Amino acid sequence: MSEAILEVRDLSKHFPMGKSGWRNSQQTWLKAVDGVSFDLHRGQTLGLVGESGCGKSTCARTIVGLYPPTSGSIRFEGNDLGSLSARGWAPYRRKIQMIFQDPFASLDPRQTVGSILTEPMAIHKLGKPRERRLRSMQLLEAVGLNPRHLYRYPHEFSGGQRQRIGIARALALEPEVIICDEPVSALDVSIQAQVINLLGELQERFNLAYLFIAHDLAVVRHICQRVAVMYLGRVVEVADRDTLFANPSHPYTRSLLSAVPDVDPEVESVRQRIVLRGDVPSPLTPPSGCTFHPRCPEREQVPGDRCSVEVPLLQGSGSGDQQRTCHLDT
Amino acid sequence: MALLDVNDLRVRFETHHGTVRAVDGVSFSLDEGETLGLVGESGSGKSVTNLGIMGLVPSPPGVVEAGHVLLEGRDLVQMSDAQLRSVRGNEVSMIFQDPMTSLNPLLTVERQLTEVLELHRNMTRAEARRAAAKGLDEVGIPEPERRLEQYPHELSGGMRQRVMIAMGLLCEPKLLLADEPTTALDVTIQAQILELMKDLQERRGTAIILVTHDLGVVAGMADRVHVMYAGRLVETGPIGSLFKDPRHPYTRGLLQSVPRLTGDPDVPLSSIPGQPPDLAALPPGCSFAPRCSFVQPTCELDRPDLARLPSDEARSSACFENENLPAKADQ
Amino acid sequence: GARLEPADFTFNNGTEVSTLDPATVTGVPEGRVLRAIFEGLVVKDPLTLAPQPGMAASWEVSEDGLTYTFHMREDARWSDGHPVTSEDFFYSFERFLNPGTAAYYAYQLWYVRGARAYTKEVDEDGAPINDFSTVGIHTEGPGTLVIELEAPTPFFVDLMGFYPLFPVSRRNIESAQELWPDSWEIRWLRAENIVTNGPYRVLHRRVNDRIRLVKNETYWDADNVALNTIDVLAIEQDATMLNVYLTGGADLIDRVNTNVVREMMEREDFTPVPYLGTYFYRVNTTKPPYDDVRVREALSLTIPRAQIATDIMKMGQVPAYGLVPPGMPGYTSAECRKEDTERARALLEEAGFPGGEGFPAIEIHYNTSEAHAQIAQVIALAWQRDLGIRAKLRNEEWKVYLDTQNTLRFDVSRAAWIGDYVDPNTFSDMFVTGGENNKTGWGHPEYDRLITAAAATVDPAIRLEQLRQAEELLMKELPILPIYFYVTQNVVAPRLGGYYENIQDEHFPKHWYWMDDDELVAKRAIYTDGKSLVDPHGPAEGMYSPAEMRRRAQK
Amino acid sequence: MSSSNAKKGADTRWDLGGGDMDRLLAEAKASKGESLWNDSLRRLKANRPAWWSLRFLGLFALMSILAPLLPLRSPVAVNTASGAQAPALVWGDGQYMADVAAGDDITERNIQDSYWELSALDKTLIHARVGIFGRWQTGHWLGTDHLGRDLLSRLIWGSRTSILVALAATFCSLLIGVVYGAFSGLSGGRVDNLMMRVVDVLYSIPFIFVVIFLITLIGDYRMLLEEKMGLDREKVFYLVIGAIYWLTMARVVRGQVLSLKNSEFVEASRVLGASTARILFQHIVPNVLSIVVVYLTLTIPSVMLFEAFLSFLGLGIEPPKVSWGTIAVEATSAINPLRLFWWMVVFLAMAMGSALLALNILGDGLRDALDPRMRGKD
Amino acid sequence: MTRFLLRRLLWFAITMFVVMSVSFVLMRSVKGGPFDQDRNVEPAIEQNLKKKYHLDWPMWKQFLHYVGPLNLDERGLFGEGEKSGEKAFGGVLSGDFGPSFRYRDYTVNDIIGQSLPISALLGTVAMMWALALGISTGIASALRRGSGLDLAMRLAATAGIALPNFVIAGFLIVCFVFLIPLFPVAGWGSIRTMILPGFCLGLVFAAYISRLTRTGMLEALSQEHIRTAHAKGLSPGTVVMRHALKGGLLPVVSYLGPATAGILTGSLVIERIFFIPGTGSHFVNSAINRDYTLAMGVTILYTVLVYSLNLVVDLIYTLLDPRIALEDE
Ligand SMILES: Nc1ncnc2c1ncn2[C@@H]1O[C@H](COP(=O)(O)OP(=O)(O)OP(=O)(O)O)[C@@H](O)[C@H]1O
Ligand SMILES: Nc1ncnc2c1ncn2[C@@H]1O[C@H](COP(=O)(O)OP(=O)(O)OP(=O)(O)O)[C@@H](O)[C@H]1O
Ligand SMILES: [Mg+2]
Ligand SMILES: [Mg+2]
Repeated sequence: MSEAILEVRDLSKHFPMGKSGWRNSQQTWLKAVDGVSFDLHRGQTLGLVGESGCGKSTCARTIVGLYPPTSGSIRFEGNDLGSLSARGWAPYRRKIQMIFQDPFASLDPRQTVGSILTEPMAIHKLGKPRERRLRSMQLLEAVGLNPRHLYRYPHEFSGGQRQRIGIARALALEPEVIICDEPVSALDVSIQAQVINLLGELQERFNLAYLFIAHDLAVVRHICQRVAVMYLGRVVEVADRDTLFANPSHPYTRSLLSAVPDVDPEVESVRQRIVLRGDVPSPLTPPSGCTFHPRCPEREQVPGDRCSVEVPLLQGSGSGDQQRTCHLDT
Repeated sequence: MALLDVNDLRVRFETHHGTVRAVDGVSFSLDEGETLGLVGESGSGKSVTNLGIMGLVPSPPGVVEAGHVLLEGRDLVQMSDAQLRSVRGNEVSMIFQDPMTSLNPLLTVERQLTEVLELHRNMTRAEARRAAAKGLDEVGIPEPERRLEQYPHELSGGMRQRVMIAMGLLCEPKLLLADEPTTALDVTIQAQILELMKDLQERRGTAIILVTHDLGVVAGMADRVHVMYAGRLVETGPIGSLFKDPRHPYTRGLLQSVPRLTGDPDVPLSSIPGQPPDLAALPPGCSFAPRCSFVQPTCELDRPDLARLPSDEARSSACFENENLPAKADQ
Repeated sequence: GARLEPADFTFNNGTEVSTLDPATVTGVPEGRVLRAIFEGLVVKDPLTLAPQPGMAASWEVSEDGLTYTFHMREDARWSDGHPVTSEDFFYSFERFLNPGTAAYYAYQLWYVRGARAYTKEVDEDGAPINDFSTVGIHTEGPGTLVIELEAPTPFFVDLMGFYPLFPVSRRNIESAQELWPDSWEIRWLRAENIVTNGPYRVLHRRVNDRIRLVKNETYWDADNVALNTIDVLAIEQDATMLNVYLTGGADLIDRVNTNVVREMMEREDFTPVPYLGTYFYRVNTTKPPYDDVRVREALSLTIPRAQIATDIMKMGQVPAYGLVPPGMPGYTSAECRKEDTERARALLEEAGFPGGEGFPAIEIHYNTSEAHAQIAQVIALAWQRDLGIRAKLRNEEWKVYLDTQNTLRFDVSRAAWIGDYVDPNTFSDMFVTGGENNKTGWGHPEYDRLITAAAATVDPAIRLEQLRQAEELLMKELPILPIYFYVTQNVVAPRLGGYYENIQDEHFPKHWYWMDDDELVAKRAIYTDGKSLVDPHGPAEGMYSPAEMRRRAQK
Repeated sequence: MSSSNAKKGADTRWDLGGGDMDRLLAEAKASKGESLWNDSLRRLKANRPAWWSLRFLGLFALMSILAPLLPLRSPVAVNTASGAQAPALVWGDGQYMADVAAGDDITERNIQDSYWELSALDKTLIHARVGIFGRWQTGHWLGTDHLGRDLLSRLIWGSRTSILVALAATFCSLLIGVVYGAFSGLSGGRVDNLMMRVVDVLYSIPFIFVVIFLITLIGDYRMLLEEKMGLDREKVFYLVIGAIYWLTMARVVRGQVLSLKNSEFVEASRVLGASTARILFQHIVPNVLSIVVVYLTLTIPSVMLFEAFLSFLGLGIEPPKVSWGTIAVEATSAINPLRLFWWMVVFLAMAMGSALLALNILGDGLRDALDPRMRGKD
Repeated sequence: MTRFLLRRLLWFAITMFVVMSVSFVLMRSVKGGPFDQDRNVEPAIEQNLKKKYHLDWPMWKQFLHYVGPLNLDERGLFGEGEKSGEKAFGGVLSGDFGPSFRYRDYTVNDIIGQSLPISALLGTVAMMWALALGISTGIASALRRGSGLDLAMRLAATAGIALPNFVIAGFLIVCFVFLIPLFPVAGWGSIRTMILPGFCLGLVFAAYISRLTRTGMLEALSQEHIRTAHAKGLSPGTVVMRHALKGGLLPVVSYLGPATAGILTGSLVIERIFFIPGTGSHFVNSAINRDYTLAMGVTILYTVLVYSLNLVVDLIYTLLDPRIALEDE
């Protein structure tokens, strides 16, 4: 396996919560990301899945420097990004890009698609204006949009179309690492396939690394080589794609996989789901011990109240470099 | 009589770049307790169709050109504003696609949830609050009481989406228009919410129009599927047969693009070649023709109408080559 | 506070008074109030302004005109009931002259022997070096006040009716000093504390609003005071005071905007009379080319005085060709040359500026006021047209304008002077060399000589002739360019009786009363001059003093 | 990656396969390319009322710039004998300049007498006017003021000052206010805090001191200022107004920036590596521009009022120069119960009202034009 | 919250100090003094006056004396210490603003104490009416965008902003005092005296508020969540009042701070025309009269007003917009 281009170690991001300060004066912290570690290798896609609100986007935003990390390190080619100033970041901007989750908010309503796409090139002084324009037309085509739409404004596009503009923007700089925050969830499947293929193709040709956040496990399975599963701000399982899908070792992963719907109505009607009990806990008051324990269907198999007391560590389990945080015996 | 009867709905947008025919003659009907999956290209007019039913097409630039939307025989397009208001949110409710901007950032979740109940169910504030908390609980939001006091920006994207869903379900409407209700959610929550919608449907006989890109969800939820392309319905039919044997080339392409847990991950996903059409400058013939692998000369001259399939009365498709398409298995 | 009932009579004072302490007042508005609440040794006749007995029942002047002896009125009382004695005047004059009081008008008593030195000579802390016994003021028992002068001063008795020389109550001040050691200077003047000796006392005050006066029952002549309450308003805006007057909110207002004069002149309640004031331009004689008398005369010769008086001021102002306004008994003003454009051009050419060629742009300074601006524009146009001089207008904010005048940083500056008393001297002595109010840089030994000589002259005829010669010199030299003489601008409710327009525009609330309808009709029959009748204000049955009521009852 | 593509498509490493450059080029030509500005202009044109307002204002500006060219009476020619005259439909007379200047010719001197110091351009225009209209001048179409000066002429000449004042305030608001506010909001933290406190201090110092101070100051150094630096009281006056009127704008802009800078599109731009300046001018400024325009349309009338207020206190423009403010002040006594000189107020009100309403509509139109989402709405 | 307030307080202190010193220096550098008069007096008398009020001191000493941390003068500003034997003037820090130079029978505290309640009442009347009129017309105009009603209201608003209020007041007086005698022409006291001045004073603000409301409402109504509200079947009224108004009024709220300070202090013209003994006239007159102490007093008052009103506005803002955090300041 190639070198790790991005190493994330013990990354935490806590948000202060005493915000509406004059109602409750006590400062509480929301641990959106709490000690997340993973490696991202050149030419590899790491999938990041997990339920909504578990901290995936926060993780992504911290990596690209939009939030200063509370603790932990983010190393890009060995250099710590977490401590960089805005100026220090400059050389890395071309190399690390991000596709934003929200296609509505992440496009400047007063810029045409053309200027949205030429902006990154202008920032990094790539090419002449005319070349930039041509390039942005190419980009539009690559993400399945009509190059004629160059002079339209974001609000004139449907959600999926906007998402693709966001993707094209991230591609414009030809980065080495792209943090993709649910880049295809708003797309219809054919476009989704197109984009996924494009991403895969680019990866192959230019040895890109993706951190790919998604809900759709089938998509994740298609594009990712490794998958990390998050739950309440922590990674509960990391494994190779095949291992994870064939042999999920964390109870949460298992339930997740069982919930994926299938297109075939017949398959779908007989699919067995592992239904999780209880409520999704709040990140403000996470459960003690293993944060998943109140909902864990397999908790009974762990003797005593170990699950509710002891925090399980991320450790190897089963085959290869599959790791999980669970007290269950393998 | 069908619960909802949409007849030749046409919506266009007058823009600087020309007239965008976002919905171009869509007709369908829906029975009580039925779920209709609406799928299709992004930008093909699914959301606008829903807005058209609700009478919420932004105007200007949007114009509802023609058509009838009959809810239990009453035409929503012709209704007075006051009548329409008693229908909206009560008999028909809508879950919007974008949770961030669809919630009012300045009001608490509680206020946004309870006002529907107060309006349509004549509940008191306290009752409404209890009902709202229950609603949040049902969509899987922990600590609903606490969340009620929060503002939208304090919730994660998924939670906001669930708040939107809870809002749509609170009044137990006869017809629920769900515009990509679970896109932002993870599969476990998605499953929970779909479960909830099914449950409601069983209890109340609610009819659902489910717009989604996740064909898996459609497979699990819908009784019938309508496929849209460039503002028109290109294929309709019961879920089972349509997914098994799609008769429109676009539907085919769509289904083939779906990534599956069981598929070979290393084979690139198949996708439909070419670009989606520009709605402001549609080609004269079949709008899918430029991308169609079965294209015939007539396709580029004439526009095929949605017609029943001779082979299956329950299905229709808008393709000249319907019957000539090779069986799916052959591909 | 509680709402006040409308007063019997309301007049507008034009601005808020700066203080009610007679010693430290300066302006005309203060005088109007002080005349109602205090009374000096003498009072003035409301019509002729001749001195009449006030707090002093009688007085004598020594042969040499240097010693004045005032005999106090027996029944004079302060509003707190205590008698007014010569002691009170002694105290008040001492306080007035004391440098620590910083009385603005202190120089008015400098005619008194030793007074000037007493005020001027101060030590480090600002306390007087001289003892007050060096000043020629002393009492001979509670009933007699003796004042010795430096030189004979024919108008000295008139001066005793001048409001800065009104007495204050020693008890009033001293008890305040005891009660409020750190704020007595303000406290003794509070409406609830101030003790007065005039026909009225102060009931209530609010800044920029009104002073409510009520009849002082302890006043010696209270029997002849008709109005029980008087409100003094502080309206500054011309339009507002007129509106208030027209709606009956005020019965007397002190000025009228020139822009409505045409309409006001038609009304019976507006009858301007000559007033002891002159409007003129100062010329900076220290600055070339204005140091050249020919230039000054050229300027004077081209001022369109008649146009200003009749078309701009419109109230019957008289074009002025001299400094001293008409109406000084026994005095005829010396006059400068009347308008003559030809001569003006010739003079200017003689001075080296043919057709205005080479003449620097002349700046006309004035302080903010519409009338000043209008006059300046007319004059500027005239100078431009007739002399070919470029004229610019310089409008300055009041205090800056004063500073500009004092420091002689102007070419030509608008000015005015109101006489303090009816004597040419109040105008003439302004222009002695280095006088504080000269402000032109002009000085002439002959002029100074004439003024000094007049001050030492006892014979009124000779004295007036000396003053006239001085004025003649002034009008030849023209350090000032006279423009017009003032008129009074009061608008008075027709029913008001006991009110007379006079040359000093001084009025005495003591004599005011409301006429009843009969008297009003009778008055109108004599005075209207074909003017239109207006709402007379006031009660139809009139309001008369107790004495008058008795008199009428007897009739 | 083909070499031809490398030449055409920027210095890119990736070949995205959208290869057919000629087709793209053709497409690029076919589609109408517009910047936000062009686009806004087009939208503005489409907005009928706004476009008419713009024309009206343009015409208005032209009229006041070309005031010397119009056959107006002299704005300073007094006729005290006649006093205030009501509007009369008298076509005009051939008296131009005769009522002010002594001589008959249109000499430098006479021009000066009929006006005040005029710029070379204005003088040329006056000569041109005499060339065109000869001695003909309009009658008192809008009546005269108390000194008998022609109101029409004063209104038109006065609009010059008012326009200048408005321009000064606009300029300062835009230049200082927007940049200052945006920079402050964008910097955040201590810098922001400090910058806003400076604004607070400036806010709290009563402007009247500043005005009086400056006016006396120039009184002292008048010679120096006027002769050496060409700064007369009027120019200083504009400076003062500018110095006072950027404060609100800075605050407003900062408030907007605070909420904008956390928006996702700004974050996206930051991730792209955009510098602060770029974010400021590319994203923030266009997004605050609409509110800026609205505030400008509020600032301009209040500046004109301020000028009137200063004239009211005698700190404004000096006669014989006119401004709408001085006309308003002179008209204060025009409204009184004794006699209504209605024309002195009504025409001024009409002029001010129509100009400002047009400005207002134009402002709204501009705001809409600058907002692509508003497309097509009203 | 407490920290926030403390920080604000600290900044307030700093700002106040800067404002005070700048105004002090500015004012005393301006030509002319409080006792300059039309007619000059002998220099000796002038000297006595200056001495009495310490105007002969160097400026720094006057400033320290004015602020009051040092009791520089055992005789006090009121002078005649030997007689009173006590310190008279405590300085601003002790809450004593000293005696007025122009209104010499009053202290600055007296003057402000007398006039501020009047201005506050007038200001409240004006503000209430400005808010009521401004907001309602603003909303109406936003809802009927482009209609004749909109145009009429904008015309009225423009007129309100553009026409100097002395002109408007003049017209109103002619109409409602002389032609139809409804109100007294001037003065202060009963409710009836407050209506016309309140109206005139509020007019400019009403016009501004109307304008801001219109803009804010248009912005708010174009938000996507408004569509959600319509989809709930809410009546247009509810949509506007509940969903759009709060957001639409945000610009108005931030305007209210300076506006309220302005309405309390900027009423000079209205006070003059309607003859109301309020605070507004002191702002300009004190400077013109070189009434140093009063001018400083009103400056301080103004700073306090601006500051506290802005604080209140900020607090209201956080109540209205939960996204804004107080700490952001
Ligand atoms: N700026 C913020 N301030 C406070 N809390 C925040 C902030 N951003 C996110 N959070 C909280 O952090 C947690 C994680 O949010 P995040 O957006 O990372 O979730 P996510 O995994 O991306 O969810 P989704 O799949 O729904 O997008 C949530 O509970 C959210 O409420
Ligand atoms: N306000 C508008 N102005 C102009 N065009 C619009 C507007 N709203 C929608 N459209 C156009 O109408 C078409 C249909 O849009 P719609 O939102 O219904 O798509 P959709 O099928 O919901 O797509 P997605 O799945 O991506 O949400 C799109 O091509 C879009 O560009
Ligand atoms: Mg997310
Ligand atoms: Mg959609």
